[in-house]
Amino acid sequence: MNLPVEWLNALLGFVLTLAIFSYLLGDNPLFRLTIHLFVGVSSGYIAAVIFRQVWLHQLFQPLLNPQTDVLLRAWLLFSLLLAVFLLTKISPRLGSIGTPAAAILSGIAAGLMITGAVQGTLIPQLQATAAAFDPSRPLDTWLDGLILLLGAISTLAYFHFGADQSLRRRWWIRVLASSGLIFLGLTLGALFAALYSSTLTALIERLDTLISFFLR
Amino acid sequence: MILNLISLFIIVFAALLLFTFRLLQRKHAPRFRPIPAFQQFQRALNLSIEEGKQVHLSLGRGHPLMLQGAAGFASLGMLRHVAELTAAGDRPPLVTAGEGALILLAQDTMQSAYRAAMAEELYHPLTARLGGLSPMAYASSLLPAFGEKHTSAHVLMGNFGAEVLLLGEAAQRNHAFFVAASDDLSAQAALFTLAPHPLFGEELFAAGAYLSRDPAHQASLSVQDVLRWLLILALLVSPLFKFLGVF
Amino acid sequence: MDEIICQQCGHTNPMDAVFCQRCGALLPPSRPATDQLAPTLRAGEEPQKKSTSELEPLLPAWLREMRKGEESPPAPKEEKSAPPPPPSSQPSVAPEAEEEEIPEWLKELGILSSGPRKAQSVSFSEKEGKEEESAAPQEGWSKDLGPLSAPGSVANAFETGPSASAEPEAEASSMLFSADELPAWLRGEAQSAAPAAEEPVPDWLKAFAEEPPAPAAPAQPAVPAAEEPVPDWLKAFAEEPPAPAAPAQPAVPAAEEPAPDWLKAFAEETPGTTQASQPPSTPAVIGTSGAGEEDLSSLLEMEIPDWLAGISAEATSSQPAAEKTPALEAAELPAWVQAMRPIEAILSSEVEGAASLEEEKEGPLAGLRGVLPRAPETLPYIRPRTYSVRLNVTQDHQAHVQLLEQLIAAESQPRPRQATPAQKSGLFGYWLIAILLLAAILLPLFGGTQMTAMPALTPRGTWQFIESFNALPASPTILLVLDYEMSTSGEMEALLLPPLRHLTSIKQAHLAFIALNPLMSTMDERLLEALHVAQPQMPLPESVNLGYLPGGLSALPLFASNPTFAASPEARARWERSPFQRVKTLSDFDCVVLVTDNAESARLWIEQTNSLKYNTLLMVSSARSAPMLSPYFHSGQAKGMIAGLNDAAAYEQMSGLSGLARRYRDAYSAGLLLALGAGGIGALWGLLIRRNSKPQEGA
Amino acid sequence: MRLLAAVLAVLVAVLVLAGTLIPLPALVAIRFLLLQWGVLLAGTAALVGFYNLLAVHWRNLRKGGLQTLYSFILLLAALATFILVLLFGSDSPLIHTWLVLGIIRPVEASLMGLLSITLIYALARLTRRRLDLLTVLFLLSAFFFLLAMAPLPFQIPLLSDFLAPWLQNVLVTAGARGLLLGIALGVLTAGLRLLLAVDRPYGGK
Repeated sequence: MNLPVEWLNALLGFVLTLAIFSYLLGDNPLFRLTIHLFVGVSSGYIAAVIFRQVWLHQLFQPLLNPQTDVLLRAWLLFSLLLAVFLLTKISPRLGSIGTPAAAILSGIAAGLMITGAVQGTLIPQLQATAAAFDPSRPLDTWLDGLILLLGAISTLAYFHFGADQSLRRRWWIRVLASSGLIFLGLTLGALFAALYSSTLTALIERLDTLISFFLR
Repeated sequence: MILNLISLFIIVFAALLLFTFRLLQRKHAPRFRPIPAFQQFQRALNLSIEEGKQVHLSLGRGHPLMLQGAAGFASLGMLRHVAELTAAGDRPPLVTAGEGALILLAQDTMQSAYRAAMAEELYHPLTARLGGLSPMAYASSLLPAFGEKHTSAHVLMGNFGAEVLLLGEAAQRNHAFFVAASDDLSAQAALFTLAPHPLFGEELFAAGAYLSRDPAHQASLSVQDVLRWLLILALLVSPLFKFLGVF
Repeated sequence: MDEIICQQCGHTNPMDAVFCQRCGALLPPSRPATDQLAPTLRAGEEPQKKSTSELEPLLPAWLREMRKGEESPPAPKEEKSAPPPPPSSQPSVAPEAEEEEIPEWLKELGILSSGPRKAQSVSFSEKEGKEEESAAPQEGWSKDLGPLSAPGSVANAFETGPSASAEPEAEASSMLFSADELPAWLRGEAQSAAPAAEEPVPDWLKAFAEEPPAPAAPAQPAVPAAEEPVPDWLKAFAEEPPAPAAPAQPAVPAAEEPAPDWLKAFAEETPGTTQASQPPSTPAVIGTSGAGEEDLSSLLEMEIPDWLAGISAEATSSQPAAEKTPALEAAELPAWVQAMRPIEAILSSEVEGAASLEEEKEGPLAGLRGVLPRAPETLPYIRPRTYSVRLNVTQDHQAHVQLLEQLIAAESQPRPRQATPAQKSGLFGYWLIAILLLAAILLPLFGGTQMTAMPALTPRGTWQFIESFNALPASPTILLVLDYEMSTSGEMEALLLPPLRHLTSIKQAHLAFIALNPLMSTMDERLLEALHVAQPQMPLPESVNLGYLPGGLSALPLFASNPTFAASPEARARWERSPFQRVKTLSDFDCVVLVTDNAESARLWIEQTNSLKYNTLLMVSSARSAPMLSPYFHSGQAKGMIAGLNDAAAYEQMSGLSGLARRYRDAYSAGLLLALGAGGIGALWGLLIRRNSKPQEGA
Repeated sequence: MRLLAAVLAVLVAVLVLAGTLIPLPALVAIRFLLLQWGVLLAGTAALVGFYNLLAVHWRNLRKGGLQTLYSFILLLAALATFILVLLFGSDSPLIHTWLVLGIIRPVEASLMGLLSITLIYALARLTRRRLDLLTVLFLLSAFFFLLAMAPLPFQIPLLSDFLAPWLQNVLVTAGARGLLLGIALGVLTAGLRLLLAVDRPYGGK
């Protein structure tokens, strides 16, 4: 019993992989069919997982639990109401009811974005740049730190948007930006190679699976 | 605690700066360096309106509650501009996203843009569509759109990962105009090789100021420049902080 | 220019076309002035400004002087110099103007219909606007009366009249009267107006454009006429039987509007001028539609009644406001002023309606034509004029116009069709690369080759990863954060299996899985299954799946303070029964392993939970996110790091295991080298093509 | 309604910020509750998006031709999966084996694999598309790291053991840090525009 299931499963994967690889020859009905099947299954799966995780586990279960505190229950009911408001967005007529809920979501996003940018990136990266200049560290880290500092500064300067009347940036910004260009080019090249490495591994894994299916 | 205070100071300072710049720039519009991708985008937009064709706008898959959500919000600003321009056109723009919240906000944005263009009756909620809920599902669901003859320009701005390559490659296969920007660095590296006019780094966030010429967005971009130099200054003195033991 | 470009759809039409062949819109005459003006005129759009300063030097000297004269003196002075009513003002300009050479455009006037004349009316209103701005930008309507009475302006207004009133006919014939038919004075006047028309938007209009509120009411009336050469309603209007053709009528509103102050003075001071002005006005009347000069003379000769002298700036200035709020006006103004309003409003362009206007038979307005609206239905058509000045063409718009012109020009040029061969060669290259890559991967995989050497040195990250695992206490609680997409699961499993095998073989570890991606919520099963396949003899570690953490960044603090935040009730129950029960917060885990292919979310995970001071944070990173994450390892925030297949191979070698990293290694190497080779050859090929194409371009 | 929405958004953003930066217990508690709302609303938004997907393809059913078939397949797959997962849970062996490992994983991984071909092809054509200093540096860097990553039958001294890690940890990190800082500035100003209600994607300007 177990073997046919495994075999059928592997066959399904094999067929779908071939259908996707058929895109190499160009867009074709088999590819499109596979894509639609995939989009349907993945979206349905994710929607259901989210529904279970958010609505069932975090709303309905505590609400239906008799041990839940009254205050918490009221809060949950209020949250439920808010979520239902947002759900009305599916209707063009009732959609405006959901606007406050969408606004709350945007507000939370704004708060998280701002704190995330400042506390998650700006300050930590500043600290990391400064860390190389720790007096207790050896001299070669200082040299690396200097290069890091120059790279970060010049790359930042590269993106300066303001310009004068002739739509050119000031000469010293241009000079700094051109050194930023060097760092940018090197970084993008390295990221490209790394990305290729990842996609290559995915391709190897897929082809390995196909071979395993044949050798089975 | 001290980091919280520094963060608070930065945020309040930046907010005040934005407010001040917005007031100042009502009189004097700032100038920005030209970015070819935006010029091409504007051109493609005008062309598609002229030809009565559709513009496909992809807002990415930035989760609203992640940092990547910012890219989605930035692309919503751009959507507003495009929707206003194309509201009375022959074909409404096709808007796609890989995240439910983005679709929801895109619908609101489009509706208000149509309202502003006095064409609210032409608005249909399904012009903003969810491609799929996973990145690959999203990207692959868009592939058929790249073969559509009536779509003349594809604008992919927002949070995309490596999957954006699929879309760029599809655009090239179909000889369609496309401009793409992502806040993801891997995607930027990939797009550098594919896009005719690549956009890097924070240029994605400048889309609103460059395209809509909205004073608020221009002020925001100017603030970004001011903050940039303050940050550079902070980077320069950061070794000193290290010596002093602040960090 | 032998083609006319439609302003509606951009279609190129033959010179003689009256309507666009594509969209049916009425085409403008092929005059430069209209070419530049008309395209920007469209109802409902915002005014645009256009810089025409560069055209300034092209103006005839006399016009520049005249303009200076018009612009520089303050309004009162103009009023003094311009007391004569419109017709009489023309001779005062004409003698000078006649001495100038007749411009080309005037010779061509015969082929023009209403276009150029409308342009004149536009320029007229522009002047008005300018005056308005220079004198008193916000004071509105009454101040504008001054400029109106300036000789050129009034004459313009007058000149606009006949041409506009003749539009219905003009639509058919496209020609009203030739330059030859023009009386001398009119030619002179036309000359004076023409340069202004040829210069689409003078500098002063730019300034004018920058002041949105001011142009709203008085400055704009003429523009809709220019935009829609012959509106439908006007056609219908002209066809109405009772409407007598009375082209001289336009003079009435023109005179009526500036009248209050200067007309009275004029009547008292220079009555002779009025009479002298009559004969010149007659030819115009005849030339257009032959209405009686009596109308004019009766108007001009009549004694100005007291009530007319009493019309103060106050009354007139209230009218623009009244246009906005008719109800208010109705309450405040006498009925006859209300009756005058539309006529004043249509001053410059609504003379088209003159043909249908009736002469008043009694009352103080006796003898005046069209003072009172004949039918209420004409009113709605007046409204759009109040916001339709649209000559404010910015540099952006000019750039767009240029772009459009270039596009149209480019469209008409034949281009060699090279797309198909390029596409074929492109696809050929794509297929070639695909075949080579597939072959490069399949051969080592099929052959099971092991040609490549294993890493000679273990990377520092991998080494420290192993060390960190070795340093864990007995029966450690380990959290595996699955933060990767399904698409990279192949790579991530190859990277994660060696440490998992290491864990189970050495320690009796307890694993908890949390997924940051819904598709990963059940991947713990897949990993454990792979682990079981890799070493079937070893018992699987005890594990709990904490589910998928919804809500992105916002859920992180929630999870950090309560790791079972997202878990199902069953998982929670199992959690409580396992050694995990002592784990209350994220920092209680002995070790957290972040398995990620997403540099951004991994970065945030590290930054946001940094303050929790975990016991040990380790990273398993996809190759693509490694460049962004390695600084966190080097800064010490992560104790160890496995990044990419090479590190996994080093791990396997270090632990004496054989796994996927070793199996994939040759194919991986071949794929990378193929990319290097193909990329290098492609780059050189591209350079070569560029080098060859440059001389060709030069030739 | 729109004004109310703007006020709500600003208020919520300020509360989240305050709860993060000012360690007053009340503010922290409010932030905690708001974050719970965030989780709930983001999840609900995903469900609204899912409905949107279904609605679009429901409409496509009338298009005729192959598109009807595609849309039908998608609708069927989506609804069936949704109901099955809802009923049995995502960790049910049936769902895990057939839907996740049988359909989702092969397709996702294959699409990812396809990208490697696209990447090589794009790299090979880069100089034909564009040739400037940035392109040259990009190519040099990409080639260097491809070589450094490639396992070879022999070892190139210092290349993958010393030079590549150093370059990655210093030069690449420097550029990446500049990029990240710049993006953070963009995120900060985008967030501030929301905070100050300059951008109101929820219905206003």
